[in-house]
Amino acid sequence: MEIKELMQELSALKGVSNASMIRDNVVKLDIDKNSSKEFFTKLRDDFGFEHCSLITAIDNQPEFELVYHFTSVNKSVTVGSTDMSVMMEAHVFLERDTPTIESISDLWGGANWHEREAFDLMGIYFVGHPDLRRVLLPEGFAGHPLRKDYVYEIHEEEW
Amino acid sequence: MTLFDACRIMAEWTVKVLIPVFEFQEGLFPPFSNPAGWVADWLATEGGLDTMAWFYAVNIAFMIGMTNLILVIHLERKVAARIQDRRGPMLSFRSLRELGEDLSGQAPSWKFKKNYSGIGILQNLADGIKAITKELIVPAKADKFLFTMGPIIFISSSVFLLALFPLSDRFAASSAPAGLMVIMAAFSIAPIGVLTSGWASNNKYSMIGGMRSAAQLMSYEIPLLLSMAGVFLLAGSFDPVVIVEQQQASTWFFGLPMWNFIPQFIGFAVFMICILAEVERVPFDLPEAEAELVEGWTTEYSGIRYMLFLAAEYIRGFAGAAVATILFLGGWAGPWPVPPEIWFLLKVYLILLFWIFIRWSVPRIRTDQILVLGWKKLLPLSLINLLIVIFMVEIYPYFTEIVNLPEVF
Amino acid sequence: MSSKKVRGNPGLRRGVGSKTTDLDEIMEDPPAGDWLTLRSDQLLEWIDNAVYNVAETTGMREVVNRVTRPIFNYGQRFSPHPLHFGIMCCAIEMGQASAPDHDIDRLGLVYRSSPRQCDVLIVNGPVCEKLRPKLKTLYEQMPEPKWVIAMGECAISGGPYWDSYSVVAGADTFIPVDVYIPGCPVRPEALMHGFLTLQKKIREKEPGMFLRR
Amino acid sequence: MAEMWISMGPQHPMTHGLWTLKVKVDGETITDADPELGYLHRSVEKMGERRKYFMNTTLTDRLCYASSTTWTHNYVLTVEELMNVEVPERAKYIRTIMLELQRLASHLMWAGAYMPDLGHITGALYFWRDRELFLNLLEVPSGSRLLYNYIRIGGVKRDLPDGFVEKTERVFKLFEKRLDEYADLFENSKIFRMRTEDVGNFTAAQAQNLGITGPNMRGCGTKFDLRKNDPYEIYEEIDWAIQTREAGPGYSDCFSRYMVRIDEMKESIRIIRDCFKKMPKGPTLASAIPVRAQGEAFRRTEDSRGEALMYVVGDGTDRPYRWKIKSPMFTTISACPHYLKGYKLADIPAIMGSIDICIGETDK
Repeated sequence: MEIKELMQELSALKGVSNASMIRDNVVKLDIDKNSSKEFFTKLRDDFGFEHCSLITAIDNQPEFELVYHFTSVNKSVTVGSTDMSVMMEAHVFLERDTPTIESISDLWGGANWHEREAFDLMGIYFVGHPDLRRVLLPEGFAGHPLRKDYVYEIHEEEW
Repeated sequence: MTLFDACRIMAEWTVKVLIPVFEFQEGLFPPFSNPAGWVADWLATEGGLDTMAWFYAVNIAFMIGMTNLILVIHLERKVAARIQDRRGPMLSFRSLRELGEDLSGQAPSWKFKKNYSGIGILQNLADGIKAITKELIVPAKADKFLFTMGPIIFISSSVFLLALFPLSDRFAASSAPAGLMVIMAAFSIAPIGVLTSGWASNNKYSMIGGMRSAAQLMSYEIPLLLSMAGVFLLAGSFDPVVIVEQQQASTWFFGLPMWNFIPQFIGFAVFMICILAEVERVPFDLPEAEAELVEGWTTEYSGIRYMLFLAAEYIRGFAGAAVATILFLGGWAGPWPVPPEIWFLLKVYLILLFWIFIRWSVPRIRTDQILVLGWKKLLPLSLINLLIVIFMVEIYPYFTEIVNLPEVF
Repeated sequence: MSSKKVRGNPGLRRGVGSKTTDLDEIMEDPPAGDWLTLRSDQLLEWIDNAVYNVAETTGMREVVNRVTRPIFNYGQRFSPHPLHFGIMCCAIEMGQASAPDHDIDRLGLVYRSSPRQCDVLIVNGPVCEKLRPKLKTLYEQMPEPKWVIAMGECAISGGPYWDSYSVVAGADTFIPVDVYIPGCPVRPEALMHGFLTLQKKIREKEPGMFLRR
Repeated sequence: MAEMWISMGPQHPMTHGLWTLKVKVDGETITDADPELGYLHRSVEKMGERRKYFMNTTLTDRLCYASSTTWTHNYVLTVEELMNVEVPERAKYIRTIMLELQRLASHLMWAGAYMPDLGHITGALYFWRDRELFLNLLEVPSGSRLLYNYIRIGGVKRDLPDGFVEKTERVFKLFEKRLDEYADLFENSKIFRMRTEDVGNFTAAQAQNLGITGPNMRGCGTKFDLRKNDPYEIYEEIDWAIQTREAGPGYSDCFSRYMVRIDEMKESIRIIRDCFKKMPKGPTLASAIPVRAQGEAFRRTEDSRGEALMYVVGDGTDRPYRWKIKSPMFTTISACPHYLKGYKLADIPAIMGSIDICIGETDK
């Protein structure tokens, strides 16, 4: 499948908007929060994105933004005649009061700890995650430090 | 003159000095309930003299063993360093001057470069002294009695080995008719100590290390003893002196002595592998496999207990090499100008050097693999070796009588 | 008596006055009710106390210490066995120091994996909040006498992570540090110099180890 | 023996860093595993939000202690994309040379750390002896042994000094000779093969799904290397090939992962030699480098351990609004129950060593 076709087919899916190509091999799009799981299942099964590269949580004040990066390792999607592997960047926006989204750790095993990390540092709740614990910070740590409203004590002056 | 005769003469001299001392002590106190007089009487008898002589002999053996221990550890560290393109410990004798300064209260001098430009044999001394000063920790949940007993069993059974093997036919603390059997018996006490200390530490690593050690040592006892059985069969004795004499007596081409490693090459190979496993060195050092079990069954031991564990392991290595020398390499036999004791030690050190090379050039093998090797490969091989020896000793001579075959063996 | 208690006397080790001058406290008999259940370790402790006190009052301790201290000190300073424990960048340099180019084994260093068999704890990186209790445990598991080397800026003060929410501002906030080696990362040569400095410190500062108390 | 949990770490010779592996063993067989991270969480991402763009190279250098240049490079590449900075041609070549030298040093670090896991301390010291050669090489242009801070936004700090090419060539000649020697000591050694072959297997499909990338994935025979598949710097113009190995059809074991890295070292030497041949003359730092940035950008590079990805969001000020680091080891460690189950306790070091753990990048 050519990357242009991929973009067209993806943008026809439910809940997808603003599909664009930000580089030769990267498709960027926004997804509606409610249809995200459906979209991701299709993405894995039908379009051959076997690898979940990264899940980033951003505190956009007030809402949260989740950025998913997926990679097609086996090159079922091609970029012309080059050897490039295609990436997909999906943005999901969550409200500050209810930062919940369906977990994709059953689709990609590698997403498991990315979701745990997003929960740990940003406080995003992933529904259906098998083991949503803190991963980097000790148990009993108060707050989610990567949020912009997290205050902590710095014991020296800033230069 | 044997070592025992020399010790006997020394004992006679000592007794001459000791008896008046005891009698003087007896005179100080009322004669009843004072054992000094009885001791004096007993020392004058043959039994007392013999006991005294034994005391000396064992002490000499112990001192020789301990000197060798320091040399072996030093050899290990230095040879390992050379294999690894390093220099190894370099603590020089000049560092003793610092000790002198401290003792005499002079102002300290700082010459680091000179302290570290020697051969490094004092490093073992420093390690030993430090181990004495360290705190002895007993973990709170450990079984205190067994935690203390484990090292005692392991170390005493290892040090016991030193008294058992002869350096030559004239230089033996003990030359029992069943000498090698006693040595092997002493060798096989150690797993109990290992298992005890591993279990008593209340530490999972220690316990797994102890279990591994027990499994490994037990499974390697059998091929080890079977490979030794060939030698015993050939010599018709357990006595080291007889075994070495037999090896000297049987000749090969040009009248060269046929040491046992030539006819029983399979047995020699099996024995070398098994004894390597028995003294727990790489590639068979699973019980203290550092990568997964931290320090194995010695994990919870600190200070001098740990140092003695380490020392006892080297003593076992030394004793294992000595047994291999007696059984297969002709013991103390060698050309004349060099005394037999030196020949014996040379052969032992050759084997130790070989082990050190192995230790620093191969990886460690796995638990299941070591057991597979022991039971499936070494056991049949040792049995084959035994069959060959039985053929040599019993069947071939029988046929030579009937059909006049040439006498080869 | 719980054996988890650190046996050595830290006051004595640091050369800060001795707590053991009080006669009654030392020579106190085991409690009367315990006579029947007297255990050997209690007895040994009692004997220890008694002998120590006698040696202290008669001045014997000074005499024996005068002789034993240099000998014990010799062993202690020439045979520092560090813990095989790496935190961050400096741990790589610690490993590189034992490589043939620098060969820290010349100084008699042997890395031991079990804290029970170590003398020196090298803190070679930032100590995070999650690690702090574990590091403290490691320090407490080591037998006396023991020393700590803070290797690199992170272990000295937090270093580049001074404004982090999870990095502790230096290892000396929770364990006593003997030698600081600056550098980010510390070069192997600097680590060697740190060990020689520790040697110097042991020779000058370490009191003797007369009797286990 | 009953089942029990054994906790390894944070201080354990197996861990190569600060993490805890809890394994459930039945006798000596592993039935379950639970890795735990966070002992080295320094909050680099949060600290990065307080620092200016060019200051953050200090932090990225310290992300992975075994392979610091690759991470700085990844960050710099991302920020350059965000700021639209054009890097001079010569700087690209120098960057590639530094990256490959760093990859060699990192793989040697790994190989050195892997050998004691198998009980082979001499191997460790041999590899570390050779790593010293490459550290010296890296020290020549950058002035530091471990953390170089050499790659800057817009190029590199300074040009390569005179004689660098000849020095590098001398080192390569020595190192290639030694690698051939080591083949007898390691990959042709019976015991080494016994310990590493058919241990810690996972298939290519498993690796892709679980997020295992880099040499570990190429050990399964998957031809995927971001230097080729998402080219950056001048990897397109250089003559080189992706190195893959496989233990069987589509799966890897410790030995194939070991061999991939050895092959990659040889390939890195080839890349650097080619770079020296094709390197043009010119400036090494872009003339105008902006301070502020707006928008978002991400780049992925082939780190020594796998796919490294950084995602930077700028809000128009001189400091990043959000800076996210993707560490390849993070997901690889998370997958460890999958490739530990069923093996022996003694295999844990052999398996965990073979995937090349670096906790500095993992815990961030």
